[in-house]
Amino acid sequence: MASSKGWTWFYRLGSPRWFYETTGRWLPWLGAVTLLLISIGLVWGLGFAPQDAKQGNSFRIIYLHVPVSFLALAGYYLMAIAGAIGLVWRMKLSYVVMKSAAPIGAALTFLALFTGAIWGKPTWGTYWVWDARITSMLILLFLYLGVLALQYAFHSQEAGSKAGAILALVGTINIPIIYKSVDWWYTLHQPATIKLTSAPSMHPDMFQPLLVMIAALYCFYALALILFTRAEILRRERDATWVRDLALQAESSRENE
Amino acid sequence: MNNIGFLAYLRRDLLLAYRRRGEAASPLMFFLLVSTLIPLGVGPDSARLAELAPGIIWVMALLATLLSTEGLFAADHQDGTLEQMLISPQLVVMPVLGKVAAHWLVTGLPLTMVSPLIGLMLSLPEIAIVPMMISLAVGTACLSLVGAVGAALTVSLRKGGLLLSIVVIPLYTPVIIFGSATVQTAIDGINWLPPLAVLLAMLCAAIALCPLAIAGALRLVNSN
Amino acid sequence: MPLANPLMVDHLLFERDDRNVFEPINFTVDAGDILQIEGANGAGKTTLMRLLTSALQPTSGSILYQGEDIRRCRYEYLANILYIGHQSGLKMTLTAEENLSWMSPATCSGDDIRAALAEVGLRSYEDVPCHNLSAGQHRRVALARLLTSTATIWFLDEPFTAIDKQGVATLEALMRNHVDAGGCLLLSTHQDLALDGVRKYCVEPHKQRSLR
Amino acid sequence: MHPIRKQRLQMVILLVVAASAIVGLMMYMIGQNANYFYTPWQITNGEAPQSVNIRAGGMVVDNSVVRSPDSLDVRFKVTDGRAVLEVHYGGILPDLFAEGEAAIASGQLDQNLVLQATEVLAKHDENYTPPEVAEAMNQAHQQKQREELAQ
Repeated sequence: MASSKGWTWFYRLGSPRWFYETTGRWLPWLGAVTLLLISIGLVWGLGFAPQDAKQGNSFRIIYLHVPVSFLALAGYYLMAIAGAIGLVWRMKLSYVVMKSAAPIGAALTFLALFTGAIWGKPTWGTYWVWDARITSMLILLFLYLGVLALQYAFHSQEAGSKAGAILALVGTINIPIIYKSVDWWYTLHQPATIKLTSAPSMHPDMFQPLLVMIAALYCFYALALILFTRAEILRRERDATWVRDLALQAESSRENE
Repeated sequence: MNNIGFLAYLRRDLLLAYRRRGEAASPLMFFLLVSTLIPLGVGPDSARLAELAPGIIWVMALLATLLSTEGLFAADHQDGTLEQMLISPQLVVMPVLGKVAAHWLVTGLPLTMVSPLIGLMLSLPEIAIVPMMISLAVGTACLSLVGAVGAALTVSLRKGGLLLSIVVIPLYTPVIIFGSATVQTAIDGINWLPPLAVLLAMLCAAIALCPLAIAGALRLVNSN
Repeated sequence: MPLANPLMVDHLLFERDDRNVFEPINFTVDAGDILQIEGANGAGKTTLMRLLTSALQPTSGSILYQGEDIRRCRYEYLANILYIGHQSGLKMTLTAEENLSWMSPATCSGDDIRAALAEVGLRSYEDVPCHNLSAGQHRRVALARLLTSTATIWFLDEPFTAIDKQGVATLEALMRNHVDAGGCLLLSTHQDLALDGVRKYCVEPHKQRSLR
Repeated sequence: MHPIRKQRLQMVILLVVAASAIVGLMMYMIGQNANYFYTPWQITNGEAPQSVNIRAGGMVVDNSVVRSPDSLDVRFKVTDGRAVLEVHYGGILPDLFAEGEAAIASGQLDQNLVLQATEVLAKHDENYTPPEVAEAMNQAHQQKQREELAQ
């Protein structure tokens, strides 16, 4: 299949079976790490990190809001890139990843909006503001839902995947435009706390648990994506021999118990 | 090798619209009718209507364009002309642009022309009439282009209309923000050229990028 | 006009939703050939036609035009083919003449178009909107493209549908003229042609699901 | 020229023209004050239009907040360090609104260059600090001021 040796890994990555078997080995470790990080992060952030001088305890929702918002946006780009890989290299696995990323991303975006609204009430005095970030997050949610709906609207799986990929790609251009278009009016939302170019504008005691939570959410995202993808692979390949063998194995091991 | 390109498709789609004048005029009628409902719903207070006018006019223009976008490629898909277009030797981008241009001439432009009438009914200040018309002309062209991407993606679906709106409305948001901002700033008596400049920039981007997305979408929809 | 080695199909496969549609397809077409594509309903005749016209992309295998893959000489290939599918490609609100002139090369004059319509038995129907014509007449308008086109390779998917006996004879004469002039023709039909020298190729539906 | 290459060239020209038009238009846009956000300094200079919805903001001046005893009306001043703007507001202020903190008011300027606000929002900054640290910083700041006064 591969023309040169250097690309074999790339094509192997495209094989759903290879993905299923390899990630099966990672899953327990990833699950354990996720659980550990989330519990450390939550206990540290909610219980031990100091209060904020102005906002008091209400700022603690940052430990959920910021990581979730991070991943909601990153997840969209991951979905669009997976779609683009599918369109260009016709790799089946990347469409499966794209399809799995959509519901996870939509849920995270909703959570980001929800936690943001809860946080907005005590700090800004309102649940909702038509500000650049909030509005573009809302549109992001709609885009996720559009990609989801479009994928399921086609009888043919392939057509649905391709249509979803094109919509996701158009959305990647649109998200910054929407952001800028609302940002044009003066924005209420604070600038990003974590900047790549300068030191964080947050006290280290508060910042460290946030970092833990971000790492935790990344692991959680990876875990969720792998689980969704595995389920989708089994669904799509239900007629393939390796899936049948897998099912028979599982059945016989259950009988042996 | 067929007689295919921008002008051929523009001319054909205009001729088709002319043959079905009644159907082609329905987005315009929709625009007029629904806009008259607003004063009946909100109340005839002219100060309040003037305040809402930019938003109302823009939302109605958006909906009217959206309604007419659904059929942009549907007929071509059913009668096989879409397939002929896709297997023509030329790049698909030019015929696509021709079709979208025809769509704008049939919906966006008439909508722009009658908008002063609605402005009058909603007691839009006179200074805002010209900015409104310019912004509508530019903005509806954007809407036609972006809507065509959605129409191409949903062309093969039997109930594509509702899905089309779900797919397209998020993409429409920047246009409506700057479109109504142009009218609003004109009402406020401030320089209304900056939002219009952004609208124009978005039109340029849409002209350059949307036909590529449309061509890709049509190809994939046709390949199943 | 005769082309050397106009079309060669090599081990062509197409998957739809991970399922191969037909067994691998291999054939060659030379100048002056008529290839009749046969196969049961659902065997993939139309799919094959659409692959050959580049409306679909093959999963594997290749289609060679004059020895070159059509993906590499796309323009030359597509400029030299004519495809008439199930759907006639007619706009019902346009007249027969408008439809034909829109679909014909820019070099075609109004007289050429009227002559072509007369040839397929539609004299005096030029100004009639297509929705006032019968199904067979729609087919005839579409087939009039055969007369205005300059393409060498014709792909006709079920061209005889809804056409009466006399029309079939006219069409067969058209095909004969085309291949005699060095063109080639691929058509899918269940009808036996009254032409000699027709080769047949049978499309076999794929027998079992591909296992990976 | 090969027809396909000609068309590709047309496409490239289209893209280049579109890109340069976008750049030009955005340059023009950025050259204008498109925010309708004005600082108190700009307002006192007469740069902001009157009877038009604008936004203005700055630090709320210490001891400037005057609440009406029998209604929600409140007056306060905001500053950008160079000029002071008076704001009138008739609604409930957000919890984070405080003297010495940043606030943004939107509304219209009257003839006396007082902003009649229809909305006041507290802008909370991106700095998060524990109260002890904030207290310490505050004390250090006051200490420094006292030292400066003593000199």
